[in-house]
Amino acid sequence: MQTVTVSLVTIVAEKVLATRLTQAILAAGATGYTLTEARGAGSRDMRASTLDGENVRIEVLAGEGVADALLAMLARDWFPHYAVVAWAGTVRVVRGEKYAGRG
Amino acid sequence: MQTVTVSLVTIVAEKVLATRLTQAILAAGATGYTLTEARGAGSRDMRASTLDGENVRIEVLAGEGVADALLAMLARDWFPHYAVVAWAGTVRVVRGEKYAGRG
Amino acid sequence: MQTVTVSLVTIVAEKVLATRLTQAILAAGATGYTLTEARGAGSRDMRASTLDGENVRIEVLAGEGVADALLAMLARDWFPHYAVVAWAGTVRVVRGEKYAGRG
Amino acid sequence: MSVLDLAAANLLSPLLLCFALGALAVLLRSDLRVPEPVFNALSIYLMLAIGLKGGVELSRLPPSAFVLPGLAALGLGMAIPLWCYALLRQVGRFGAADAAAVAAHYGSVSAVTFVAAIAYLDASGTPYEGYAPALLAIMEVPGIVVAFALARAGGALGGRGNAGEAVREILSGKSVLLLAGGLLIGAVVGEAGYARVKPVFSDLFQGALCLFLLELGILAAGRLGDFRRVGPFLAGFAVVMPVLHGVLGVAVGHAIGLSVGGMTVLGTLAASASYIAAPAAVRLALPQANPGYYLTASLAITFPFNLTLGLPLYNALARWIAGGP
Amino acid sequence: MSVLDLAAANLLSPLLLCFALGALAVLLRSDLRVPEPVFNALSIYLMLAIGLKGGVELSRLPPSAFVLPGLAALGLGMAIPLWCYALLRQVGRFGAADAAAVAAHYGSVSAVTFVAAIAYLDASGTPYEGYAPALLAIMEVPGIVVAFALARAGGALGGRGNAGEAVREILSGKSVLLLAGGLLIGAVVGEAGYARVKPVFSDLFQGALCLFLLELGILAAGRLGDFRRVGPFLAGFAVVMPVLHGVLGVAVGHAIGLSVGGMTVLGTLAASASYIAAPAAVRLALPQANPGYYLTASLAITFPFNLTLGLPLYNALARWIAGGP
Amino acid sequence: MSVLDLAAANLLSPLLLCFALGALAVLLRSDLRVPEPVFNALSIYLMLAIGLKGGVELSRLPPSAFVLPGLAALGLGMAIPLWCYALLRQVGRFGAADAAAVAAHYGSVSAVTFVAAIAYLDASGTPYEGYAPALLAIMEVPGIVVAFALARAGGALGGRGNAGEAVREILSGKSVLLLAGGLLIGAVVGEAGYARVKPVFSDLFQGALCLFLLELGILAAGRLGDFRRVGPFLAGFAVVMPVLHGVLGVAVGHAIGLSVGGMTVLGTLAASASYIAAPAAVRLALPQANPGYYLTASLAITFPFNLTLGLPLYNALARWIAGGP
Ligand SMILES: Nc1ncnc2c1ncn2[C@@H]1O[C@H](COP(=O)(O)O)[C@@H](O)[C@H]1O
Ligand SMILES: Nc1ncnc2c1ncn2[C@@H]1O[C@H](COP(=O)(O)O)[C@@H](O)[C@H]1O
Ligand SMILES: Nc1ncnc2c1ncn2[C@@H]1O[C@H](COP(=O)(O)O)[C@@H](O)[C@H]1O
Ligand code: NA
Ligand code: NA
Ligand code: NA
Repeated sequence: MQTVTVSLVTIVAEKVLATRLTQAILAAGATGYTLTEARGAGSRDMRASTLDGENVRIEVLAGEGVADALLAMLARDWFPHYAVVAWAGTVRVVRGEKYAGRG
Repeated sequence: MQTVTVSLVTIVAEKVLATRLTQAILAAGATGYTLTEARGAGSRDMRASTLDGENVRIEVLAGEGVADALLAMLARDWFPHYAVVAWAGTVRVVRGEKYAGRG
Repeated sequence: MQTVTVSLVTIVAEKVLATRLTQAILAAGATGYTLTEARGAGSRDMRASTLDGENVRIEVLAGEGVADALLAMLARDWFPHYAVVAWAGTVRVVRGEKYAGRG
Repeated sequence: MSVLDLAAANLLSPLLLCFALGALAVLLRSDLRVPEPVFNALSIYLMLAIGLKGGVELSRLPPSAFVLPGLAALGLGMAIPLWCYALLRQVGRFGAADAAAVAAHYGSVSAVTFVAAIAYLDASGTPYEGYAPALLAIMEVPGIVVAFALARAGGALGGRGNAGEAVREILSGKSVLLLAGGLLIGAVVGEAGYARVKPVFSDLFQGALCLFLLELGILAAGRLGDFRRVGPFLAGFAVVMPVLHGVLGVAVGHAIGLSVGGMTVLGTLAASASYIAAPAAVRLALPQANPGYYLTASLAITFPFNLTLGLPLYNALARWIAGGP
Repeated sequence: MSVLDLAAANLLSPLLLCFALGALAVLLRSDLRVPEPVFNALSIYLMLAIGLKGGVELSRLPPSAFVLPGLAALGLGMAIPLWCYALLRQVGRFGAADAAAVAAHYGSVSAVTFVAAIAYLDASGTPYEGYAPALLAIMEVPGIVVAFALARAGGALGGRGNAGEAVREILSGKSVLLLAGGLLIGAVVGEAGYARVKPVFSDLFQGALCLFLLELGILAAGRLGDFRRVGPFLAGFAVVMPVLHGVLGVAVGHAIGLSVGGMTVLGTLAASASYIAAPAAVRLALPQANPGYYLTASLAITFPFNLTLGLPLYNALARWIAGGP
Repeated sequence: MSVLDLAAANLLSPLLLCFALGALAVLLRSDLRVPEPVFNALSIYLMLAIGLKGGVELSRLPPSAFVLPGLAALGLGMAIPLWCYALLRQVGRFGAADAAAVAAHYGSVSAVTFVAAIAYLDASGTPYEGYAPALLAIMEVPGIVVAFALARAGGALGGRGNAGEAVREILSGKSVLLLAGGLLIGAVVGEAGYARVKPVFSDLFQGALCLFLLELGILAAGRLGDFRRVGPFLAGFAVVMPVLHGVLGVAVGHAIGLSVGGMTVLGTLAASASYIAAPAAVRLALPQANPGYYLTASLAITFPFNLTLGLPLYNALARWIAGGP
């Protein structure tokens, strides 16, 4: 199976941020995302989500450039104030052009 | 901790496909799968799921042979018509024989 | 983007174990976890969860030491009796100190 | 009351206004959504409630009373896809897969449109034949089967698509099962057994339907973005065909001797297009068909049209044909 | 009416038929499922409703009236696991963990079976003691504790299993809490306060139970595949023991002077096997026990048996022992 | 009855006791939770039900009757954040962001506290003005807007925070939409149309509210761990300000000629603090504000205070001011 290597960025954030965060993700050049409902515990645990479910977990397949841009955006705009956690890995996909994005 | 390396294939697909897709996954030689409900946005956004939730996200631990067979099956039978996205990575597990499968 | 490498351990287990398992994860030195509801099929399929949803899927970002400790704990205490599956991978995060934990 | 008066009264019912509120929510980009598990449970409740009530009525009738209407419903369900398919292919210039997909939707029926017709009749005190829910159950699947046969003839079945499996799935799907199961249970327990569950399955019906329609308004309005993709031909089709099918259903109902209420129900069933069972089956059997066509036509155009203008129209027609006021 | 007539009437109630419809859905490989959050909410509702209603009744009685029945229920709950365990080990040749696990289920009780008994009595106009829901609450946990003690004696506790924690969890688990809390609230607010919430907690009860039983039918039928694993001994156990416990419960009820309704309730409680609280506790405390045994026996065999044939049997017995028709 | 008698009767209502049961569940570390989708659906139901009922009442009044009360409600909502902010900054020594965040919560209103006031009045047979739900809708947003303006003046807006967007989101948020939509639908369909959905939207109201309060008790008690973080000043603020606002609301109500019931409602609205709309808006607009302050104060202190002691107090005051017993 011929595959190409792309980045997979996973972001966990307070549910109240979901709409804004997905907009920011697409604005940063990603071509799509997959979102699941989640809950969790962390080291800060400061949130306003009591009444609104808990976290969302968002995965983004993207080229390395867009992936780095995403991490940078998160570190600059979101980490300081919100309960947001993110990580990036490398995966193989069959049709890489789909995720090249605008980054 | 002694571990062995196996493949982890993740598939995101329209919810209406869930039953068929999991059957196809087991038929391709996987020994199991884990499914979570998800939603998302992508570049095609052509789906019939309006009334039936949105996506499912399926993870399959498998040997590299089965993993490649899965990706090939997806590329051949599913990508052309359905809103399906998939990626593969490499992970370590404690008891590898469990996932060797029939591939 | 300057990142550091940490381990990402993913555990899938019967839902009835959720509380206990997350306690054990924090006790093993992890600083947090993210949990999503899941369901699945596997090679054992022996569970008591009929009436209580199905599985949970727990992700833990941790240093390699804690990650190995987690896998060892699972292999010793949980794999023998429960429907538990786990894998570990390597990912990049922006602020690694958050996940160093006590391991 | 004139047709317009009736239409106005219908438009200003809580049911229709909840549907409109849902649509408005989408236009205002509100986050209002009825949570999916609750929406799902509501649809189970509605199907079971329709079935139970119909079953209780059914238990009072001799089986023979049901033969002719059953056959008429079956005939309508199987005939409608034929001309829909032909029209879409020949005049609309759609491919075989898309034409068959749309035909499947219009051959099948919409349970909520049916329920709105019942509520409409109840509100105006018009009686209808007790076996009406059975007609709904009968008309769910055959139109889809016929449309798949047309697709096969047109060479559009194959690949991953699997029409047989798809048909098996809707036959054992929850809506047919709950309707048929409810009918059976209702017929077996009769009036006395039904009395114990009436507070849930009868008294709550209209209110529950309001919440269901709220979410349907959201879903339908969410499809409005696809309006451009649909094109003028299909948009016209989605309004004109319901009217033609409604007229046909009322006429057939008259021919077999149904009451004004029964004619209205049969007209509504014929006019309605499925947007739950058919989309799932079509997605599996005809993956190459574009959901932007069939879902938008049935859910965003035909469904609201029937709900608002169609119902009073079919009812007025039925009263006119019966020689009433 | 003869026992057979009663059994037939019971079988043809909406409750039982909804259970059957759920089972049928599994056999037809339908996708019908009551969504988990709704099923969960239904179980909260049912427990709270049972508790509230019992509490209102309780508030009318002197506390002394409750002492003897409470002790009887406690005694039954604690005694039943003793012979179950012995029988399973000695005759059935089960290991200590499996025997204790099954014993825990039969020592505890099934709330839905209790509720079906109440519905059964209501339908036939048979009165029963108002504190019946308190008996249900009392019998939930002790049998499980005794079974864990037996497992410890048999050397089957240890490793990750933690019986103390497991018992703490069911004691503070939602079913005990809602039952006990409901009883208290009902007793405090009395008839007048209850009137304000009666449309929800009383009028909707039977209908809500129908939907709950629909899903229980699905879950029970889903266990039928494990039937082979269970083996003939355990399958027999799952039918014979409920009958013996039912007889014992009715007899104890008679000895302490309960009414026909009260005897029926106590017999049903003794005969019933837990399939919600006990499985979770057992899974945590006795991980090496096989859920294929205890869940299949209690959910797929004993539960439907009690619902269909057990109830009329225990009731007929109670009427016979009381010298009635 | 004296104020204490009234408070006692209020405390022992099913609503309050269900709230207490939820809180108890947390203290006992029980796993009891109303599943989120169901809780969500309950809140949709409650908002729509409040709106519908209010709309039906509204349809009976001349629009002019509503002008003065509407302006009074608007004025209260906009004024309250002013002194709250000043007090928190000057006396409480809070930063601009935290002060504005708390002020936003007390300027806005709590729908469930409103509903509890209505239930309280209904239980004691006290009539109130039919447009009360419209006052609730009016007071939801303005206080938040004023608080954001204060934050901007204090230099606390900026960065990712976006007050305009946050305000747009609550304006089109589901609670405003359902309230306003319900009012409109109720006014349009009137008594006759409402009758068809009354079994759901009126008869079930109190029972549904019980289940909602059960979960609110769980959520409020879950915040008790943050009690230390709140500090004595904010804890005092969360009890004293509601009383002052309650007195003010009752006085304003008297000044514009409201009935005893109307005064109680306006007092309760002024006294209540939002814990659904405001937290979401504040989290987005003022990310640097600490939820440990504003959520704990409004949800874990002010809400239970108003529910238990506040309501009877504002009602007694209203009766006293009106010269009643
Ligand atoms: N070490 C971790 N591993 C996995 N998820 C985490 C970890 N730490 C935090 N999270 C997730 O991020 C959310 C916010 O974390 P925090 O801001 O640390 O409270 C938590 O609710 C978790 O879902
Ligand atoms: N770049 C991406 N990253 C993560 N998930 C994606 C991406 N693109 C698509 N998806 C997922 O795949 C589904 C179908 O995508 P598509 O077929 O492109 O509409 C979407 O609903 C998403 O859940
Ligand atoms: N090969 C696999 N890939 C992904 N998930 C698996 C796999 N095998 C088992 N699982 C998950 O682990 C759970 C328990 O597996 P088992 O103990 O094998 O029945 C299943 O319900 C699945 O969610
Ligand atoms: Na049709
Ligand atoms: Na028992
Ligand atoms: Na206020």
